[in-house]
Amino acid sequence: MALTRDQIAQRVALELQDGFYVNLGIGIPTRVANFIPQGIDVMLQSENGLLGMGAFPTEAEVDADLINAGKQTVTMVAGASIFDSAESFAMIRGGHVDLTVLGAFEVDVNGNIASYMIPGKLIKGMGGAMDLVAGADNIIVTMTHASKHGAAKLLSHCTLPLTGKGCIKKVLTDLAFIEIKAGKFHLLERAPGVSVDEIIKLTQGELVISGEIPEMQF
Amino acid sequence: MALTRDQIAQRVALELQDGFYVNLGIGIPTRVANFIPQGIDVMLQSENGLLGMGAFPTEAEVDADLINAGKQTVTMVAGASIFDSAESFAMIRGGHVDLTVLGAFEVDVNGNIASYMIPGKLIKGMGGAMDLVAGADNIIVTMTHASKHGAAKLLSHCTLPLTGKGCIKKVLTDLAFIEIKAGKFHLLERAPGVSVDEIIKLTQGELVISGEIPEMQF
Amino acid sequence: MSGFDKVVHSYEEAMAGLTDNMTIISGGFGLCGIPENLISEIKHKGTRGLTLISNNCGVDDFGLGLLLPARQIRKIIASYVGENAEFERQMMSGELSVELTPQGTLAEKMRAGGAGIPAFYTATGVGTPVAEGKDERQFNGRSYILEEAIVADFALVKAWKADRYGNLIFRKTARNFNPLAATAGKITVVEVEEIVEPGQLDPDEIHTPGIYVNRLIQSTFEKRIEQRTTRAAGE
Amino acid sequence: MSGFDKVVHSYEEAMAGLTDNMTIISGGFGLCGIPENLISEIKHKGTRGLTLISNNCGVDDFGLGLLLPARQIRKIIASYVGENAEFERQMMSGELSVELTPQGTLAEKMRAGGAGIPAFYTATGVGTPVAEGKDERQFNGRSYILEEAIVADFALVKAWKADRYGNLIFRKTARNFNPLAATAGKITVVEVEEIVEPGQLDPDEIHTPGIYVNRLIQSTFEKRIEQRTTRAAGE
Repeated sequence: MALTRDQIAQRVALELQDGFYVNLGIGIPTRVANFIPQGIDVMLQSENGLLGMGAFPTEAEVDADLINAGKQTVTMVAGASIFDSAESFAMIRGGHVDLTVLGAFEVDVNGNIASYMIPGKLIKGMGGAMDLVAGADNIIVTMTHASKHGAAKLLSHCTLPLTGKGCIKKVLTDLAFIEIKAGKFHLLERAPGVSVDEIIKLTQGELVISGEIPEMQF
Repeated sequence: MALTRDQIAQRVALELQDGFYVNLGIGIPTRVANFIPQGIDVMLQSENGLLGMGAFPTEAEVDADLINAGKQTVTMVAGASIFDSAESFAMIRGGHVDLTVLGAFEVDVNGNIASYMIPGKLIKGMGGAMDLVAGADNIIVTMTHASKHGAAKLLSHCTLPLTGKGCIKKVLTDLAFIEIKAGKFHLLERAPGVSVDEIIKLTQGELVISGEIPEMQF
Repeated sequence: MSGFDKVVHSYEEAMAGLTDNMTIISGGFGLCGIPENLISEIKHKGTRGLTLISNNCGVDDFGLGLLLPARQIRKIIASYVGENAEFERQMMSGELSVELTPQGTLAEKMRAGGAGIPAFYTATGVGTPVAEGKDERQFNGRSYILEEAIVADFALVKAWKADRYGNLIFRKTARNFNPLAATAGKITVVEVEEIVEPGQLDPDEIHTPGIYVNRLIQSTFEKRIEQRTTRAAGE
Repeated sequence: MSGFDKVVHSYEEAMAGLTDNMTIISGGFGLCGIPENLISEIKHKGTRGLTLISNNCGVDDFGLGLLLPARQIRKIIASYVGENAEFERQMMSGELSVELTPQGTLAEKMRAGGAGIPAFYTATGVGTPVAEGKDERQFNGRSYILEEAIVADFALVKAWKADRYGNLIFRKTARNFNPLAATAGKITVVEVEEIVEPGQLDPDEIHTPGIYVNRLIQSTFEKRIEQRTTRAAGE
């Protein structure tokens, strides 16, 4: 069975380590915050200028001056700090954020990522995504393994305009957890009940299967 | 009569305008603060990270955490602000300081300035001087017109390693107030009792004398 | 210290000197921390042909979006321009020129403009459409592109508190691009919720020193929320 | 949030991992805001062959000058190195290598190192000995030189207050290079006068977010004054 959006988030959350500063993109990545394992604390960075993002506010707590990068009202945890956008991206570009999780349209065997623009469709802009992928050493891309119509998104070469070049090492899809190294995809784990063959069929870029591929544990 | 150090400072102070943000170098420039004309307010920038430098402290006010760029204990005026060294030089380099006053060993007809290094002698470093001369549009150099031995310091070409290239437009010496434009010195004013001939004799770079040269007024 | 009193008393005075075809940098992220009354004044003034540099362009009926219906904006440099139907229409029809710039690069370009740094290298955008036409160079085995600084005729800033000398304090994430915008305007105009006397702000707590500020006006703000997201009180 | 507790309880622990021939960035201007106890710990440890990046190098018997007698410093990058007899002796004899860097360029190089900017252009130093060997380029008709970023194995920082997560507040001009140093160390070690619990510092007033800080230690400081200059009480 393909993972649900929440299961993808849950599996990503297992990659968190105590003391990690983490930037979570919009969509599935945001949900990772709901599955932080017991005994582990992370601090969420929001690129509009907040380190230590908390839960959504109660009605009484809503503050127009306190939003996240998705423009949602949020709160701050104890120990949070506020800074301007240049400082926020100094943090990101300088490699100080331990883990970045974000979505994508396509990823390829060379670690290229396309996530912000489909030519001919409406272009809304890259926001902070190009800075995030260029700045982080440790990125997990979350996406569905293939389109609804079965078109592969894990490719030998991205077809869409890139968000970043050679910067992605880990991809978690609804079917598989994949590592990218030396110009190839490497299958690390498969979703419970999903066969290796099924994953191979829906992956266009070269996929290395080394030994028995375990099912994901949650 | 050649101007005293305090008279040089006093003449420089007449160039101040109400609302000027000013950086005063060590030595004679520092004394400019003692001669600010009535009805004019300026704010002093100290490049170690203070805008709104006040008087020296009383014994009771001395604070080891509050010094100026000359490492002297100082105070702050109401409306002062504190910032880090990168912000301080962003301010300077970005041209936000209205007037910079600093000393020099040599200045030449092309607006070059040498002020930090005499080869063979002890080299202490340029501190913030290179940033200040590169950043300010409006700089007044204060120095003695010639050495004790009568060697000119206003030259056709600086002989010492430069602090900045083509950045000086005004020089106030103990003998004269000089403007630099189009590759020449222009005599604007002379010190009271000092003759034009005397100034010509002690100036090595081309000096333009245009009409009657007035004596400085204080 | 009258020479340092930056306070003006009308929006007309605040935006005096703004003329057609000028360049404007605006602080704000989404609708958070935007100089909403200064924007309204530009709408009211009817200035046209503007080049706007701002992370976003507001929504249809609030923020910088207000300058769209009368086609006051000729070009915008931004990182994200969704949530605005009239914007999309003008962009698709070619009436509005849009230059997309990564958010961190945009922030750094403003800072560089204010700081006298004409250009800097960054890895952001290497190998993407953003790199087109830009110098590329290796440092320590990695590729970087050269990005140039931005300055503008006017910078519009929203702060929380200020003293009369223009020393500014921002509040929470309404800070965002505002301190950077403040440094990069030939004329920097700031609107604030409260103006106090010099000496009332702790010098250690000032985010933007008054040296960057030319005009200061006190006002009230709607502070519209784009995505009001809440949890139940007991959660 | 134990993973974010940066507090260590000994100077040995604070400087653990520092070995010969490493690079160190230190905050401080003159003797103001210097990490005096961290420096003493390095003297005590006897680490040698160090490359030091700091605006100044202390005086003979205080601050970074303490590392000179046992010849622990191989090279220093600084903007001003006066007021130190042993320093002069080692520099003149060639035992100590000195790279003079303009103060503003030094600050910006540290900031760039922390911010992932590998290099930037500046007008500072054009046409001077500082420009030798550096790329020169024109922007808008003016010449600029290319300066590269600085990072170090260790960054030593002196702050005033911190919370356990390493969020820092500096006091008056003791701020100087410290926030920049904090961003540019592979391991950033901070000593402070007071450590409070997370939540006790206003998020809007934090100068350095804890993300830059690896180790934090509370101590007392001599805070020696280099130029004690006073006026009479009545003046």
